[in-house]
Amino acid sequence: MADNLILRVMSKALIPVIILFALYVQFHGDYSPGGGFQAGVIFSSAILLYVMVFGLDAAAKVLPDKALIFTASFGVLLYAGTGVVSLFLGGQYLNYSLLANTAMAGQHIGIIVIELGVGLTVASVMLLIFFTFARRTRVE
Amino acid sequence: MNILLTGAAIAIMFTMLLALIRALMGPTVFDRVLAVNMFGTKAVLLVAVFAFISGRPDVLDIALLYSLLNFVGVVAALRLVQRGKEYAQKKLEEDAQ
Amino acid sequence: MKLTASLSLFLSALWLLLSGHYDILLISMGVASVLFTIYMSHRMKIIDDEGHPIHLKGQFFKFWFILSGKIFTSNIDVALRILGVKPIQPQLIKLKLDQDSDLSKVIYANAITLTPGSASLHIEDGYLFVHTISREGAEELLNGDMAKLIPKGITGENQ
Amino acid sequence: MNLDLIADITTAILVSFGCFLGIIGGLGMHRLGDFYSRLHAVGITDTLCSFLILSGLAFQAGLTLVTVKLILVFLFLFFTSPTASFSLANNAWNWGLKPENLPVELAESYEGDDS
Repeated sequence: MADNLILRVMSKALIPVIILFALYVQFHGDYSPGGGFQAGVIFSSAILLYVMVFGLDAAAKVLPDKALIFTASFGVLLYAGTGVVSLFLGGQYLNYSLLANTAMAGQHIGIIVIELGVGLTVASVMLLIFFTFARRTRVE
Repeated sequence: MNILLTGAAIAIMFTMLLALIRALMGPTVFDRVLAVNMFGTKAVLLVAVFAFISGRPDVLDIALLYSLLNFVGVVAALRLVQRGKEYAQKKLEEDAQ
Repeated sequence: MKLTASLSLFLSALWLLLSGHYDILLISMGVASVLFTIYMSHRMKIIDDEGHPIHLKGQFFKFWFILSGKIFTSNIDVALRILGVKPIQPQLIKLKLDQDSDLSKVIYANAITLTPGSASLHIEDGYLFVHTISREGAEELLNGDMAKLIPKGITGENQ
Repeated sequence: MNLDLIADITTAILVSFGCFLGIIGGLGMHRLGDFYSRLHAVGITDTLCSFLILSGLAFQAGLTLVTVKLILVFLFLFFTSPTASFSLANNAWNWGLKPENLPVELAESYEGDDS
């Protein structure tokens, strides 16, 4: 589909906007609907558009499988790590209030880090699943 | 004002119903995808109207998102149709051999 | 470089308009998001003058102004045809694409699709196949009314 | 107070006209004969109908960030819908779907061009 002129030009303009929108949803989880999970899915839909217009091989160069596996596990680690840090600070698992001087600031930092972990994991696992299936059904 | 917007929401839903009937009837697969595309556009407008009825403008983010994802969805559906045709042709050639 | 700068400016403006919360934490997150988006776009190699036509500047506004007028009138026209006031006469025509750049071709084809009553179907060998719902619309396109409006793109840089 | 009333009336006119156009577009999906004609019905709902409804809502919101979001929704629809329509039509064309109800002389000349 890369020879489809109109689709190519329009997706060049749209992909950065979709990625920025995904990050907006990621960081505004506490003000408007959204959060890590939704952001991850939106981000992967931007990559999906890229795959459909420019092909699977170009996308594999942009996001190699190794990097995706790394970010998937890093997201889980971030999530669990935050819990363990609060455990070491003398609270319960995932008790954000102890992460900073005041309980409010601690809650804020905790939720942002947790959402970041969720977003990273969801985006990379989604893309890994998609890449795996897309390679399997390719017509030679 | 809420009465008018509720009326508008009902009118939009009626249009969505018409599009849905076309999506179910559509003789070719392209008619169906076209109807689903129209359904998506109407859903964006419905979400925007709903944001004003309920007085929660935050919901507009969902309308923004839906207008972007509708496009990705249509492209993905078309890609699937194209794939299906390539696959069917390959199958035919294999059977002929 | 100029394109990257303009894209980052555009994305920052988009972030500020979407966000609506202007404290230090969210602004710094916005900066990080814009930088990440620019980085991803660089990796995808999608920053070029097709995706970000900043060279069009002034001609663009005049084009949109005239096009929106056309869209308005043709909407009424097609609505009347659907209601049965005017007849429906589908036509298929072939238009010569003498625009020099890919971007201009895309703008031309999209402008035709945006106006209800005419839809571009296919691009082949410098010809654009257009389906119109009425004879008048087809004649108008064949006269080249729309083609005159299209802004000029850059030649040479992209193939 | 008076300004509010004017805004309300403007919204009422714009939104009801937009909904009317939307229903016409929906009817067009059924009244028009073949796939390529139905593209024009979708064209109505994608352009003027959505413009009227969203601008009617913008009169309710006033000069705030909500209006900016409505404008963004409209711009996204405005740029994505012709692209989606084109790639749909182009796929149908490449698939081999032929337009129906063409006038006879035109259909013949088209057949001649194609070969």
